[in-house]
Amino acid sequence: MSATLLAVQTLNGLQLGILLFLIAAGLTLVFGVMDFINLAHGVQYMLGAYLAVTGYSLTGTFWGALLFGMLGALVIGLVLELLVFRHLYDRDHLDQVLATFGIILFLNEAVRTVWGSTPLTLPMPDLLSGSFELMDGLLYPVYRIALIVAGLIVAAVLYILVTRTRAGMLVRAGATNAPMVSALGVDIRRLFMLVFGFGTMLAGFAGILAAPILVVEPGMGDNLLILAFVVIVIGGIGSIRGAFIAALIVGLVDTLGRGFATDIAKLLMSPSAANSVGPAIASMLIYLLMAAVLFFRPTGLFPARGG
Amino acid sequence: MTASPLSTTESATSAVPAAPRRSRETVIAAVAFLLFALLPPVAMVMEDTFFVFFAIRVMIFAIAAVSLSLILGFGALVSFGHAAYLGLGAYSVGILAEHGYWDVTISLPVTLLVCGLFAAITGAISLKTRGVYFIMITLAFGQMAYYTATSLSAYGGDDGLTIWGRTEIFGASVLGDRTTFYYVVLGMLMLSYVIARVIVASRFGRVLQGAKQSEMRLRAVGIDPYWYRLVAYVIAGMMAGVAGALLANATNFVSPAYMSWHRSGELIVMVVLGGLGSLAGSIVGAASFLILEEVLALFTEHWRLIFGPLLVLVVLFGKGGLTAMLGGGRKNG
Amino acid sequence: MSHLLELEGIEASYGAAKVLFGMSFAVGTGEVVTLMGRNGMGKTTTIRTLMGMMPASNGRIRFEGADVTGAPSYRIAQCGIGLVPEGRQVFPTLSVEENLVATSANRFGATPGWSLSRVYEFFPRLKERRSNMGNQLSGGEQQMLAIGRALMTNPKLLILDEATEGLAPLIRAEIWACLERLKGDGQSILVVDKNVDALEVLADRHVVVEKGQVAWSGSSADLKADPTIRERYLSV
Amino acid sequence: MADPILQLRDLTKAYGALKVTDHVSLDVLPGEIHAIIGPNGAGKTTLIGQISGSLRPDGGSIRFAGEDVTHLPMHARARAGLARSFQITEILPAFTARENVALALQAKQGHSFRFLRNVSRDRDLNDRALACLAELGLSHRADLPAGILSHGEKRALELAIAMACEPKLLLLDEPMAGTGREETDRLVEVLGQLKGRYAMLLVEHDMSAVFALADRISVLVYGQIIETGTPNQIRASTKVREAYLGEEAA
Amino acid sequence: ESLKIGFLATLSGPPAALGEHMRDGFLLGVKQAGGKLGGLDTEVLVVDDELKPDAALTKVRGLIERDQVDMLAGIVFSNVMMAVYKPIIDAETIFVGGNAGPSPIAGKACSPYFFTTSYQNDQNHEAMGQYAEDAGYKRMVIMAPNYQAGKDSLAGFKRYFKGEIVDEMYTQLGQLDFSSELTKIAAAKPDAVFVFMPGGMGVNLVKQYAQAGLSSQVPFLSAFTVDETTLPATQDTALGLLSGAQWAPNLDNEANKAFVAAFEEEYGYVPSIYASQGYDAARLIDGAVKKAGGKADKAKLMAAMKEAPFESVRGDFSFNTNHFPIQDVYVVKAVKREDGKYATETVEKVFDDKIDAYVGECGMN
Ligand SMILES: Nc1ncnc2c1ncn2[C@@H]1O[C@H](COP(=O)(O)OP(=O)(O)OP(=O)(O)O)[C@@H](O)[C@H]1O
Ligand SMILES: Nc1ncnc2c1ncn2[C@@H]1O[C@H](COP(=O)(O)OP(=O)(O)OP(=O)(O)O)[C@@H](O)[C@H]1O
Ligand SMILES: [Mg+2]
Ligand SMILES: [Mg+2]
Repeated sequence: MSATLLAVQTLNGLQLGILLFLIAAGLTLVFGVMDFINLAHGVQYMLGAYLAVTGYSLTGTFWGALLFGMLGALVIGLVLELLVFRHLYDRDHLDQVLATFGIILFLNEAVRTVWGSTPLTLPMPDLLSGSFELMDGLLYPVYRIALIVAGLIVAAVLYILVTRTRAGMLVRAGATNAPMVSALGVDIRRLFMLVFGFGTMLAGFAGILAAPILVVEPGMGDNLLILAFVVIVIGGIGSIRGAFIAALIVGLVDTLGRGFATDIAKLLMSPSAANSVGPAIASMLIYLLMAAVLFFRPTGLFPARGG
Repeated sequence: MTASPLSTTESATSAVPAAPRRSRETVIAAVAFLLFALLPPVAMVMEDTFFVFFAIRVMIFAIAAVSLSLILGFGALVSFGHAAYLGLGAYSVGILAEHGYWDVTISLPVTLLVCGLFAAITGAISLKTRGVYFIMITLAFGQMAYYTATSLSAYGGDDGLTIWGRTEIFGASVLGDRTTFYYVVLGMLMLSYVIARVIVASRFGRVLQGAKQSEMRLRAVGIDPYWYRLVAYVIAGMMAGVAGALLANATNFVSPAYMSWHRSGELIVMVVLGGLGSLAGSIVGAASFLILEEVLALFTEHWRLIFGPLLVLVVLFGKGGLTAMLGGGRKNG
Repeated sequence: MSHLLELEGIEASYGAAKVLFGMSFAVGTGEVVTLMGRNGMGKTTTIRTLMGMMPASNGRIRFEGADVTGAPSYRIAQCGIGLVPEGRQVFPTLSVEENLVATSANRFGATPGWSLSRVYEFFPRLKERRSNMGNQLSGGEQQMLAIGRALMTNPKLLILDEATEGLAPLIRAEIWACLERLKGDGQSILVVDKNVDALEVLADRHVVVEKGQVAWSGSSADLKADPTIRERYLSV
Repeated sequence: MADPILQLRDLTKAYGALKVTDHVSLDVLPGEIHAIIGPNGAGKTTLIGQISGSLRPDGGSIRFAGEDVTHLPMHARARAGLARSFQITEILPAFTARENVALALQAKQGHSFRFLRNVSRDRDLNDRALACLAELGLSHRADLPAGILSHGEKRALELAIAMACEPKLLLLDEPMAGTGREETDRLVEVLGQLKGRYAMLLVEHDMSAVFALADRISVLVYGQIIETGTPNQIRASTKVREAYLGEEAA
Repeated sequence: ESLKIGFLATLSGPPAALGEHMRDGFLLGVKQAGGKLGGLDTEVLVVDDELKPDAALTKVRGLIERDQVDMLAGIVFSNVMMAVYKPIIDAETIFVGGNAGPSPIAGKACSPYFFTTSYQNDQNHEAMGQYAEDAGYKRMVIMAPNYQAGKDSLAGFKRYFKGEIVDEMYTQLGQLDFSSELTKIAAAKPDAVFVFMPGGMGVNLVKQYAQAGLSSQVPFLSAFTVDETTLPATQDTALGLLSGAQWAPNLDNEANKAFVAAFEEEYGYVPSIYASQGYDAARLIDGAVKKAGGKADKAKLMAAMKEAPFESVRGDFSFNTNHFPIQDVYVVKAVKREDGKYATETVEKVFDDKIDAYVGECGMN
C-alpha cells in the first residue's frame, strides 16, 4: 500500500468522521447537556433530508431546500417538544427511551406514508458541484470540502455555545437540577425547549447536508443513530470536544479498517479465509474500539468535567 | 452523570415492591399462567391452531423479557445486547442439530455453557461501566455476536440455518407435537419466573437492588457489587439463552436477525412497557407488545402510525408501565 | 406598613401527607424575619411553597402586594427573591464561577449590585476555588457558593434555609456578621436556622413553626423576655 | 498504651496544585473518640475518604488493626471493621429503614451469594435490624422507605447502618449536621453510650458535641494537622482559635 | 369456489420499495384477471414480513393455519425465504416465489410445492460475469456487502468470469460512505468493477462513484443495484451503468408492452424487475388454475404449474425440474426515457435459456 493511498484513506476517514460528528452533534447537545436520551434524533435527521427534498421541489434550489428543511425540522422539533418531550425531562432514562422509540416508529412510518418508500435524492448545489483530482483517477468533490467546513463550524459554534455562554451554563445546570435553576429566576422550560429545537435543527441540518451524497429513504436514520451514540459514548457524554474527536477516530478506524483489514488478514491467512475474516473484523472494529475505550476509560475519552 | 433530584425521588419509589405490590405481582403472574395454560384447549375448540403457535412465540419472548427484567428492573443494568443470548441459544441448538446432535441432554447444557461463558466474559468487561456507557458497551458486544453470525458461512451466514427437526428429549422427539411443545415452553416460562422471583427476594437479590440505589453505600458496608452484578448478568444471559433455544425449536430456523440490536431494543421496550421492577409485568409487556404488533397489523399496513403514539401515551400517562395501569393507582401514589 | 412578602393560610402536602396547615406570616421591607422550629415541622416546605416549587392547596402568597400564588417559581424569583436552599444544591457540573454567573441578574438596578468580585471579597475561599467544579467543593465551600449564588441575583428578599449548616464556627460567625451588614444596607431577609442565639441578635421578628402552623411570633425582645418559648418550641 | 487501631503515616493527597492532605500522621487508639476539626475545605472529608478507601492517597500509609490497608479497596476495609457515615447522606432510598440496616447485617454475616431463602422473612436478620434502629430511636420508622425520612432521621439511619456493621472503628463525617438541637443532644447521648465499644473518628463542626464527646481532638488546617490534644488543650490554644474556633468556643 | 392467496413482502424499513413493486405487480395481475385468477374469486392477503425471519414465520403460520390460504406467494429476501420455507413445505402449501431464490431451494432442499417466477439468486451475477468475460475485461474489482447474498453474488460472478480478480471487497451492511473502497478502486485501475449493492447502499455507492469521477473511467457492472427502485434516487448519476437482468421495461414482446403500460397507468411509476416478477407470479397462478380446470385442487395445480401455462413478460419461460425458470438473461443499461423518467433498457442478451447451477443437486424430475 502506497503512501498516497494511506494519505487519501486517512482523509477519507477524517471526512467520514466529520459527517458522523454532524449527526452526533445535536445528540450530544440534547443528551450530554440536557441529560435526555433522544432516540428520535435519527428520525429527525431523516425528516431534515425529506423536508429538504420537498423544499427543493418547491424552490428548485439547494439553498431553498436547506432553508426549508431546517425551518421545517425546527418547527417539528418544537411541536414534538411541546407535545411529548417536555413531559419527559425529569423522567427516568428508560421512560425517555420508550417514548422516543414510539416516536421513531411513528415518524418512520409517517415519512413512508407521505413520501413513499422509493428512495429519493437531493441534488448538489451548483456552486459546490465541482471537484478536483485527489490522486490519479480519483476526484474529490468540492461538496465534501464544504461538508468538512460545515462540520468544523458546527463544532466550534456548539463548543462556544455550551462552554462559554450563559445559556450553555444554564442548560448544563438545568440538566442536573432544573427546579433549582428555576428557583433562581430562569425559565428553564423555555430554555430547554429552545435547546431541544436547536438540537432537532442540527439533526435536520445533518440530514440535509448528507442528502446529496447519501440515500434519502425511510429508516435512513436508524443505523446512524447507533453510530452517533457510539461516537458520543467514546467521546464522553456531554463533551462536545469529546464527540468531535471521537467522531474523527471512529471515522478513521472504520475507513482504515475497511481499507486495510482484509489486506492485513491476507498476510496471516489464506485469501479466502481473509475474505471472510477481514470484512467481519472491519464491521466489528468500531464496536471493538468502543468496548476497548470503555474498558480502560469507563466514562469515555473526555468525561464531561464534573459530570 | 448526576441525576436530577426529581429522578432521584422517582427511583426512591420505583425499586422495591412493597407488600401490596408483591401480591399484585403474584396475581398478575398467576392470571397470565392460567390464561396460557387454558389457551390450547380453547384454541382446539375454536379450531384455530395458529393461536397456539403465536402464544408459543409470546411465551418465548416473555422468558427473554423476564431474564432482562431481572438485571434491568432490579439491578439497573440496561443491557442493549440481550438479544445476543437469544441468538446464542438458538445457534447452539441449530449448529448442534446441523452436526446431528438433537438431544436436549446435549443441547441444553451447551446452550447454558455458551451463554454463560459469553455473559461472563462480556459482563466482566461491561460491568466496569455504568449507565449509558453500560448500555453502549453491551450493544457493542451484541453487535460483535451479530456480525460473527452473519459471517458464519458454514451455517448459512445471513440467510440463516434451517433446522430440519426438533430437539429430542432422551432420544424421543416428543417436542414434535405442538401441544407438548407448548406446555414445555409454558413450563420453562413458569420456571424462569419462579427462579427470578426467588432470586429477587433472596439475600443476593437484596444486594442487587441495593447496588442499584447506591454503590457507595454497599461498599461502605463491605459488599463489592461487581461480583453480584456479574452473577446476575450471567444468570440472565443463560435464561435468555434458553429462550433462544426454544425459539430455534419453535421456528425450526436460526438467523442472525435474532440478535440484531433492534431485537435488543424491543426486549427493553417490553420490559419497560410492562413496568420496571415487576417480573410479571415483563410477561405482560412482552405479550402486549407482540399482540399489539400482530393485531394492529391486521387493520392497516401503517400500523406503526398507531403503535408508536400508543407507546408514547403509555409513558406519558401510565407512569410505571402497564402493570401499574392494571393495578389502578400509580406506584408512587 | 407595606409588606414585602405575605403568606396567608398556606396549606400544602406531599402526596397524601399534609404538612402545612395554614401558615400565615409576613416580612416587611428592610426586615429580618426568622422561621424557627424543630426538625420536620415544615419550615423548608413553607419556603418551597412560597417559591412556587410545590403547589399550595390553599391560601395566598403576595409579594409587594401582587398575588403570586400558583405562579411558576422562576416568575416568583424574578419578582426579587433570592434563595439559598436547604442542602446547598450547587450545580455539580458548573465551575464555581459559572455557578455564580449563570443565574446572576440585577433586575432592579441595585447599587452597589452584587458582582463576582464582591462575592469573592466576601468569600475568599471561593475565589481560590473559582475554576473547580461544584461537586469538587467541600461541604462548607458549597454552602458559601450557594449563598453567593443567591446574592448574585440581587434580590429584594433573601431567603436562607439552613445556610450555616456544616460551616466552621469562624465562618458561621462571619455569615452572621454579613447578614448583619446586609440588614444595615436595608436588605430584607427571611432566615431559617437552628442557631437561636445568633438569630436573636440578628432578627427583628421571629416566627416559630410547629406542625405546619405558626405557633408563636414576636420580636426579639419578646423572645428574650419569655424563656419558656424557647423551651416549649425549640427545646433549647 | 494499647496499640493504635488506626495509624496514618505521612498520608498525602493533592488535587493539582492543591495539597488537600499534606503529610498527615495520626493515631486513633482503641475505644477512643478522636475528633477532627478544622475550617471548611481543610481536607477532613478527603481524609475520611482515604481512610475508608473511597479515595486513593498519593503517598503514605494507612494501618488498620495491625494491617497495612493502604491499597485495599473500600469493601475489603469495611469487612476488616471500618464503618463510615457520609457527610452527604448516602442511604438506599427505596429500601425501608429496616432493610437498609439488614443489608449491613447481612454483609457482616459473610457473602451474599445465597439465592434461595427469602430474606425479608429472615426473622433473625429483621429482629437485629430493628434492635439497631431502636437504639437510635428509629423503631417507629422501620418500615418506611428511607427516602421519605426527614433529614435528621436519615442521619440517624446512617449511624444505625454503621453500627450494624459492628466495626472496630467508626468514621463519622458530620453526623450532627442539619439536625436540630434536640436530635443533636440525643445523638451525643447515643455516641456517648457507644464510647468504648468501638473507636471513633469524628468530624464535626458542632463544637458543643465535639467537646462533649471527644477524648482527643486533632485540628486540620489546609491539609496539615496543626495541633492534637485533649479538649481542654484545644480550647485553650490560640492557634486553633484563630484558625477555626473564633469566639464561639469561649 | 374461491382462491385465497397469502402474499408476503417486505413492506417496512428501507427496502420496502422492493416489496411494494412486487406487490403492485402481483395485484395488477390479479386486477387484470378481473379479480378472478383462473376464473376463481381471488382474495389476496398482503402481509408485511418486516424483514424479520421469525416474525415472517409467525405470519406464514397465521396465513396457513388461521386464514387457511390455498397458496402463498411473494417474499423479497432470501433470509425470510429460508425461515419460512420449511413450514410452508411441511404444510404442503404451494408457494409461488416473487423474488428470493436461494441456492438450497434450487438444489438439495428443492420441493414440489415451490415454484418461482424470478430466478435463482446467482443468475444475474453470473450474467455479468459472462458479460465481463465477453467484453474482454482482464482485471476486475468486485464488491458486495458482507453477508450471505453478497458472497453468493461474487461466487456467481466468478463462476463465469475467468480473468483476474484484482480485489474482492466485502463492505458493511448498510454502509454509507464508500470513499475507502472508491480510493482502492482508483488505485487498482481495473478494467471494470462489478458490484452487488442492493437498496440504499447501492444508491450511496452509485452517487459517490459518479462524484469521484469514476463512472467515466471504470465501467460499472452490477446486479440488483441500479434498477427502477433506486433510479429515482440516483437519477443522472446512474445513467449508462450496466446490470444483469432477465427483464427490462422495454423488452419487446406483447405481454410486456401491455404490462408496462398498464402498470404505469395504474401506479404512476416505472415497474422494476420485482414488479415484473410479481406480475408473472399472478399470471402463472392464473394460467395454472385455468389449466387445472378452474379448481383450486392442489395436485392438479402443481401439475399445471410445472407447464408454466402463461405468457411471461420476459418472453421465453419454462420451469426446470427444480421449478426455477429457464430463461434468457440480458445486460441492461440505466437510461432517462423520453418522458423524463428513469428506467433500464436491454443492451444485449448474455444467456439464452439460462439454467441455474444447482439443479443437479435437486432430486426432483
Ligand atoms: N419529599 C417528601 N415526601 C414526603 N414527605 C416529605 C418530603 N419532604 C419532607 N417531607 C415531610 O414533611 C415534613 C416537613 O418537612 P420540612 O422539610 O418542611 O421540615 P423542616 O421544618 O424544614 O425540617 P428540618 O429542620 O429537618 O429541615 C416532615 O415530616 C418530612 O418528613
Ligand atoms: N475532586 C476534587 N478536585 C479538586 N479539588 C477537590 C476535589 N475534592 C475536594 N477538593 C478540594 O479539597 C479541599 C478539601 O475538601 P474536603 O471536602 O476534604 O474539606 P472538608 O475539610 O471536609 O471541608 P468541610 O468542613 O467544608 O466539609 C476543598 O478545598 C475542596 O475544594
Ligand atoms: Mg428544612
Ligand atoms: Mg467535609
